[in-house]
Amino acid sequence: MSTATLPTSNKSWLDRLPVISHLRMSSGLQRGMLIAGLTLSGLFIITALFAPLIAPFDFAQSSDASGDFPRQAAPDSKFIWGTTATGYDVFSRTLFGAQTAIWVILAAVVMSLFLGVLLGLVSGYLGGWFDRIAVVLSDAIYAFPSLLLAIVMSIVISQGQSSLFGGVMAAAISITVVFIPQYFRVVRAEVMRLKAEPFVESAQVIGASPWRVMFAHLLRNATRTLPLIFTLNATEALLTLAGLGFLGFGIEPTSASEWGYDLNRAMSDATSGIWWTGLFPGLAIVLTVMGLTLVGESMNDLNDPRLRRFSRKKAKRITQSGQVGASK
Amino acid sequence: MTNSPVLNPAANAGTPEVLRVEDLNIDFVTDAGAVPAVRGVDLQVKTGEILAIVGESGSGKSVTARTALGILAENGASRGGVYLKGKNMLTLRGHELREARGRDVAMVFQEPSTALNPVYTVGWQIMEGIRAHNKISKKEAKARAIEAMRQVGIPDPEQRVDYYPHQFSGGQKQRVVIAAALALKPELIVADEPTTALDVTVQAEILQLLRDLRDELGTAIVIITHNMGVVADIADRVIVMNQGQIVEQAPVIQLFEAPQEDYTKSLLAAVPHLGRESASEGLAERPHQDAEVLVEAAGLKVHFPGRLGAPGFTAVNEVDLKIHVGEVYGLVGESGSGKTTIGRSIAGLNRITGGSLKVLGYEMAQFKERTFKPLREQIGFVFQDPAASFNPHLTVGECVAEPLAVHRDLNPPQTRAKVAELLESVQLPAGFANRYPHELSGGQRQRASLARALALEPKLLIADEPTSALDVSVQAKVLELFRELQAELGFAALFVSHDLAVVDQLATWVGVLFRGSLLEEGLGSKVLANPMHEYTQRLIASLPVPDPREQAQRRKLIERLNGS
Amino acid sequence: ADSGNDGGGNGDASAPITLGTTDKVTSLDPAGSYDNGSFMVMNQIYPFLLNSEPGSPDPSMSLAESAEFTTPTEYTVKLKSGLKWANGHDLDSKDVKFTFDRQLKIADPNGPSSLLGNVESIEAPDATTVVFKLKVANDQTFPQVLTSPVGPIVDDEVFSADKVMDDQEIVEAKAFGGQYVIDSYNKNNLISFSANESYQGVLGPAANDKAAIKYYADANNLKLEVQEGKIDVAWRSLTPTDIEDLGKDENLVVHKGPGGELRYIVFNFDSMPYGAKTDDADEAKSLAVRQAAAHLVDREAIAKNVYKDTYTPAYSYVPQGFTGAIEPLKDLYGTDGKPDATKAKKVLEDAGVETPVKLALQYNPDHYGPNSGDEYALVEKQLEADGLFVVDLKSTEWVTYQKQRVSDYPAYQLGWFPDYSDADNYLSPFFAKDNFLSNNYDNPEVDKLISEQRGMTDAAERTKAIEELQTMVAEDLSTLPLLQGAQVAIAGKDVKDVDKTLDASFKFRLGVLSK
Amino acid sequence: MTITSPPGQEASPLATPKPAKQKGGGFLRYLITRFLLIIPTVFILITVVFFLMRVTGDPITAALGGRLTPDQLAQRIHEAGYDRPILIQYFEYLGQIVTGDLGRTMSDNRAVTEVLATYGAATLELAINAVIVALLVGIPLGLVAAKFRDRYPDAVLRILAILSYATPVFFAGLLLKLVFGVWLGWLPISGRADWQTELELTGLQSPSGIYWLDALRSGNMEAFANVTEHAILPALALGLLTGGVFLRLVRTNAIGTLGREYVEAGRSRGVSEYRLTTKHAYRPALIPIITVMGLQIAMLLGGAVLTETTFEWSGLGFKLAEYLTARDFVAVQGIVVLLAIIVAVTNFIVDVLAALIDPRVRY
Ligand SMILES: Nc1ncnc2c1ncn2[C@@H]1O[C@H](COP(=O)(O)OP(=O)(O)OP(=O)(O)O)[C@@H](O)[C@H]1O
Ligand SMILES: Nc1ncnc2c1ncn2[C@@H]1O[C@H](COP(=O)(O)OP(=O)(O)OP(=O)(O)O)[C@@H](O)[C@H]1O
Ligand SMILES: [Mg+2]
Ligand SMILES: [Mg+2]
Ligand code: NI
Repeated sequence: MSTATLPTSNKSWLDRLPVISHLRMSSGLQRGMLIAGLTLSGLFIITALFAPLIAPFDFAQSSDASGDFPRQAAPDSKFIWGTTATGYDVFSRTLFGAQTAIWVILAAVVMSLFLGVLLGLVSGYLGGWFDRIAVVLSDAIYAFPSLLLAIVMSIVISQGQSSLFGGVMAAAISITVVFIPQYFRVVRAEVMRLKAEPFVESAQVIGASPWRVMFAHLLRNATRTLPLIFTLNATEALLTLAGLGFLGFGIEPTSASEWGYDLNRAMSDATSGIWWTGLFPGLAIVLTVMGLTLVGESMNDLNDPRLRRFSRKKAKRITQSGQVGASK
Repeated sequence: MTNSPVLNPAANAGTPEVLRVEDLNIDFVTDAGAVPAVRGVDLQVKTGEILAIVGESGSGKSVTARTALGILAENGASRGGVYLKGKNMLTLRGHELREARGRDVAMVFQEPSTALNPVYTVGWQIMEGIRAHNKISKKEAKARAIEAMRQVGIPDPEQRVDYYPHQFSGGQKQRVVIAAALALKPELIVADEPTTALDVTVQAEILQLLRDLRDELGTAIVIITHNMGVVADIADRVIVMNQGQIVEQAPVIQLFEAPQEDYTKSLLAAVPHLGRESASEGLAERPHQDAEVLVEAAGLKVHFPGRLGAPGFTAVNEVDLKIHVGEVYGLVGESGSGKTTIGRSIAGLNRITGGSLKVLGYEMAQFKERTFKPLREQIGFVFQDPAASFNPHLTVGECVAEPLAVHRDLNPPQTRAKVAELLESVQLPAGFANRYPHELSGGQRQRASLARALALEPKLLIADEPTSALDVSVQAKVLELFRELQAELGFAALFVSHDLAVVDQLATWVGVLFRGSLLEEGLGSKVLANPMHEYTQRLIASLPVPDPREQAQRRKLIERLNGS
Repeated sequence: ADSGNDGGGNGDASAPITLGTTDKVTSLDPAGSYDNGSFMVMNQIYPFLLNSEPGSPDPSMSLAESAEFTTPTEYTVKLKSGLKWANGHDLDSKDVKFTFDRQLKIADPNGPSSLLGNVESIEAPDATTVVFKLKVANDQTFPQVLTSPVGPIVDDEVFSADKVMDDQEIVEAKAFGGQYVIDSYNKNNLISFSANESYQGVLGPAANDKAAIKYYADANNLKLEVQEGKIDVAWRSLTPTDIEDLGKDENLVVHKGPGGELRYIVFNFDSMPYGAKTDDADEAKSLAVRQAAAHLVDREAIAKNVYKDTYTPAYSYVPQGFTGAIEPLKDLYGTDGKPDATKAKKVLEDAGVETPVKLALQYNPDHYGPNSGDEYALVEKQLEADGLFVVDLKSTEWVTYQKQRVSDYPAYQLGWFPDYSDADNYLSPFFAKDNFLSNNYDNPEVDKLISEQRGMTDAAERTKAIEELQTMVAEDLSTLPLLQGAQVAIAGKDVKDVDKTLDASFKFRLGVLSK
Repeated sequence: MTITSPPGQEASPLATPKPAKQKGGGFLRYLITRFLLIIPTVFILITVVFFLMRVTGDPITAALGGRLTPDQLAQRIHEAGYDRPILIQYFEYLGQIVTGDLGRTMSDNRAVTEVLATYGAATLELAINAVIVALLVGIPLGLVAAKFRDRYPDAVLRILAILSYATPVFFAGLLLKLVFGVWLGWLPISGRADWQTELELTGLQSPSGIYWLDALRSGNMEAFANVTEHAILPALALGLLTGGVFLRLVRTNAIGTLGREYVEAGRSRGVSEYRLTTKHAYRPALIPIITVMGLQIAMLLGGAVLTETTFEWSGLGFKLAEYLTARDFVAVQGIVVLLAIIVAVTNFIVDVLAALIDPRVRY
């Protein structure tokens, strides 16, 4: 895309927020998908925020006043999604899993966003040997299977420690390292494109310093597509976290609840006919990733005029109702 | 062929009509709500007639014309009737619609490079249309494709039929597109700005081709353009559109000589006319030639290296020129001749690779951003596309204040006052400072851009096609403003344009650039009236003037030139 | 290569037996590996001087005709005569001397050469005689050492004297002398065996002509394949859930045997609460803390809830089934093996320990099976149940764990699998001075008795000493034993004699199985 | 992405440009330049992984079952040379690699090159199977979705594509295993073949390691059937994941090209919508698709780790996870070197392919 779609700023700030503005301009099936995505993502965020309130038990609780919890009990009225081999309540663990996931996603994406954007900006604008090295490095990392890199990173970072913060940070940092090249590439490419745009050149001919050009002019323009990458990366972060957990490089069950780890532990349950320990964390991953992906994809479609779509029906309806003359 | 449009028999009544549009209304749904694009349009096209539709950007020309093919964007809805040989293209569906497309009506697009699929050979694309309508063998289809290519004047069509689009020049690509349209011998060709993307010299050839087609095959042509010169050159009848409605319809001579509507009159008045209002009218020698030299190029060379081992490209080659204090230097030349590159080199946006270029005494061969920076406040720059030259996230006020922020140490109220003053000088209300660039019209944006360039009262202004993105009426106003400001502030300017008439209006001293070399220099009136170089002659002859009678004369001239 | 896989053929000795396992092979060279997976294969393909017959943990003569202490520091082994390797080479005393010299010379970091710590030199005076010169006299564990991972005898004409051999080279040279030879070797994926005609050891000819070992990375897949009958026996590391589930399958039989694996909590006497290097060091209080913990842990609950009884409660330092094993902790702590909070409270109060006691406890999630997390979550709960302890539970991955456990962890999980089936192997590595635990436990009496019992030639006397040792350590609580592992094999109904090999020698012998 | 024709001679009145065949000597030069770019990528990855792995701890501590005192441990690390300055070890390693010697694995004492050959073939087989599934699923369905965009077929396909992406391979694997392996009992759930078949195939003369190829060569149809049975679930799990990505990719790019003027031009010539989709939109869309697919190879390899682990497909990814746990950095580095080369070479091939497909690229 070479023409920027400009924000229509005579609308209220609320309407200009990324997601809301997208919702307003969507229609038909596209709107349906966006709404489905928003609902799932909203559910995920609410669950994460209020897990301690909603969940009947703690994530690593295997007994209460009335005694030890049953093990691998099928869903019933007390344990609505059953219990695990350790006697943890699957429902509570699944809810708390959202909390862990969101921490990791936020930490990872925010860190990689910050570093990736900064590096991309400087590297793309200033060029030179720094740029060349950064590009080769990021290309190499980008090309390498991200999960493997995350595993190596998680070993390096955590040195095997398991505390909640340590575990979450280790996972987050491993994912960060993997993602930096993505932001770097996007921002750098955008900066390279914008560098040739007349408005940047007009700042240059005025004599603005490189820093001024980068931060006053390029930053906002180059980060236009980031909300989209943000959601897409959030899904990737979640999947990477689950992959780490599944392979046993993640967070321990007593420090936090993590879906991938629970799924791993549920493998043998599932083949023994105990379906509930694996199904719910698995579904949680699937639905969350779907929700975020739907939001991301819809935003992508709506951002790109080539992909944005108005139904002919709607056009017909409007012409026929004659409301056209009224609108400005 | 010398038949004048006036005498064209097709223009007479009685010939069968190919296309009839009745009460056409089209609306689009967009983010901002519904957009009415066409309102109650009625028109007819007869066999062998060339109908020109003119009007400013967004007036609904393209949308109207495309309905003749039954093409309408997904978000559009139409009412009314578009009858092509009696069939209503608005209601035709599926197979019948496909039958009509190509066979009865064909389309020629503005950008030949995007209208051709880059990954297939041109022959494939021409044949495809043929085979979609006729059950014939590949070989036969190919023969017909070659024939069509020959018809549009592509040399060696037997070989070139297997070339890919990128292997053709822009003009040839447009010929291929026309060949594809011709292949099925349709009765109507819709040509949407078929020459806008081309240089004037090529434009003249394409227009000639269209005219020949009409004469030889009797094809009706609807040509859309906003160039009045093109209209004068080719049209039999003209429709003027404004805001989705037809303002006026008339035979071409009548329209130019006796326009009825005010809108048409103002439109015609705004069109620059070569040789009228020349800035160097009556001058005998170069004014300001004794004044201080601001820019001096000697043997200037700019070479762009190729990528991944590809050969590079020399955009500017051995150019010598001088710009004196207070002088407006006009630089003309066709696309890719290096005009912009020279302008950018002066502003330090390009490195020069050879020769010498002194800007305000600074040798650009030893360019260092740090040492050049102090000089920047004496140089202003106006870009071609005003929309792109403003940071979309800053208000107009902030953009205009940018040079002040960099070079002057003003407090906010002072800045605000200065910005208001600047906006006023370009005749914009001070309140515009708080708007965002996209909330201004094109002309207003270009004024703001001028304000920014002049904020530090530069000695030198570089204006790179500052009006080519604007509609003629707007262009006229901006040019007028430019002239006034130049007279008032007395800055020297390098004025770059491919429009000879515009350059002549503004610049006293004009240079003609061709493939990176400066062919000739001189007083505007001299160079344009009496070109020395053959290329310049051809350039000027190719430029259609907005006057049908005069243009008919000029066409003879060009034919003679071509014949020689 | 058409293996005898043409269906039917029930009951005939040539029906191949397939064993599935998750225990990987590090190296087929005895000098290059020291782990269960490798040793299991070695047991099938290499001869031993002494080996344990199915059903017994005690060494019997295998290649040896006789083996005894001819002087207190000389252990003399006489070989049977006319022994051959599968490749036709002679198997004589030169091979034996070569084998042990080589172990000592290579001393590979991954190898078991440390087990030969007591060997000064080896001599081969004639073709059938080998003399081991020992540093410590009358070492009663030495015969056991010869059955241990350091014991497989290798072919001196094939093996290199100073380098660990590549598995493939060994297979190609057919340097086998055990019950089986390897026909095809696809490392850690599939090994196929056929019976070794020339084997003359104590195990006798294999009950089947052909056998195979298929390797799995994931116990769950192992479980599914045995369930589907694709393999005959599933061996080790199935999860408790899997075992329970397979037990319900009527085509399968769950076989359990005694286990040599012991799991315990190690206390660091310096850094544990009131430890010698803490600010408020107090030996009595620190002992009280350990005792209170011993009173509080509910081993039965752990065994049942976490391991579904695939582990049994351990009340001793020597696993049950070993000569000399007693259960001193059952009497000393809790009530009848059950936790007893009142006793715990009392012992703390008596020592004047402030409650709750803060205890930092570490476990490892990746070395002792995936259930460690559950196990220690339960331990934490049990210790905290009555408000006497506040446990700070953490886990660390194995590599870091190993580095840090000695210096950084006040109390931590550890497991032990014996090198050979002698009670000493559970005592000296832990409670002698400067043991590998390095937990600063130092009881001179214990130390003295440990070195004495090794040299006791009178078996009854030695058993008594071992019993006494267990009680002494149980009082000091250098470590707190929790569980003893059982050996579990799941086999198809048609597989015979699985139980025969599940004995306290912990050697899985393919050769006894048949269909 | 905008594909603009490269700057060059545009129309000129004085001389008609001589469009000549552009390919020729320049292409070789392009090939070589592009090929040389592989080297830094591989080098960087080796370096990064080398240093990362050394930080993670040494393999000796990892391998020993906690039986040694700290002093003994230190002694053994010293003997193995892992306490020397890291730079010396690094250059030593580089020197080794250059001679083609990747060392021996520490945890199971095998030549790394042998490990790569054995397991590389398995991964290759899985990757081929998965890519076939992915292409079969992704491209036609992507075109269908683009054609019917924002109508029901599109919505359904997109949801399916997103679902396939959102479902982690191991969860999909679990479900597939449960349904087809445990409940229906139709397909085997782990391994690359039954052990009998495997025995036979590895016993062949110079086996390629790609089982279906070996089975075909041996002419044993039973073995071939067995191998195929085993390949289905892993290929589906990984292929569907990748297929979902391909579908979205094809859809987006096809929509992009469907909106282009040349498609409109085709339409104006009366070309049918089917042909517009399959010919006009598809080919140009293929160029960016191929480029992005090249990048997907990295994702595929990442997915292979999980797929191989779930289905016990003894390939490189499976081994890599094992060696990582064992901190066997000699093995890990070896595998990484190979993966890096694979990725770099794939991207090279993809670039060359894209250049060949796109007639506009001039060399
Ligand atoms: N697909 C579309 N969606 C929304 N609005 C559209 C669409 N196509 C055209 N319009 C609007 O319809 C009006 C007429 O457009 P049209 O393309 O016919 O203008 P035009 O006269 O051809 O202008 P130009 O000279 O710039 O080509 C414009 O306001 C334009 O913005
Ligand atoms: N950065 C660049 N790299 C390579 N070639 C370039 C670059 N900038 C310009 N060129 C080439 O140099 C030539 C001159 O370009 P320039 O922009 O100066 O032309 P122009 O006369 O301004 O044309 P137009 O009227 O189309 O604006 C063109 O052929 C162009 O393709
Ligand atoms: Mg138009
Ligand atoms: Mg230009
Ligand atoms: Ni673009």
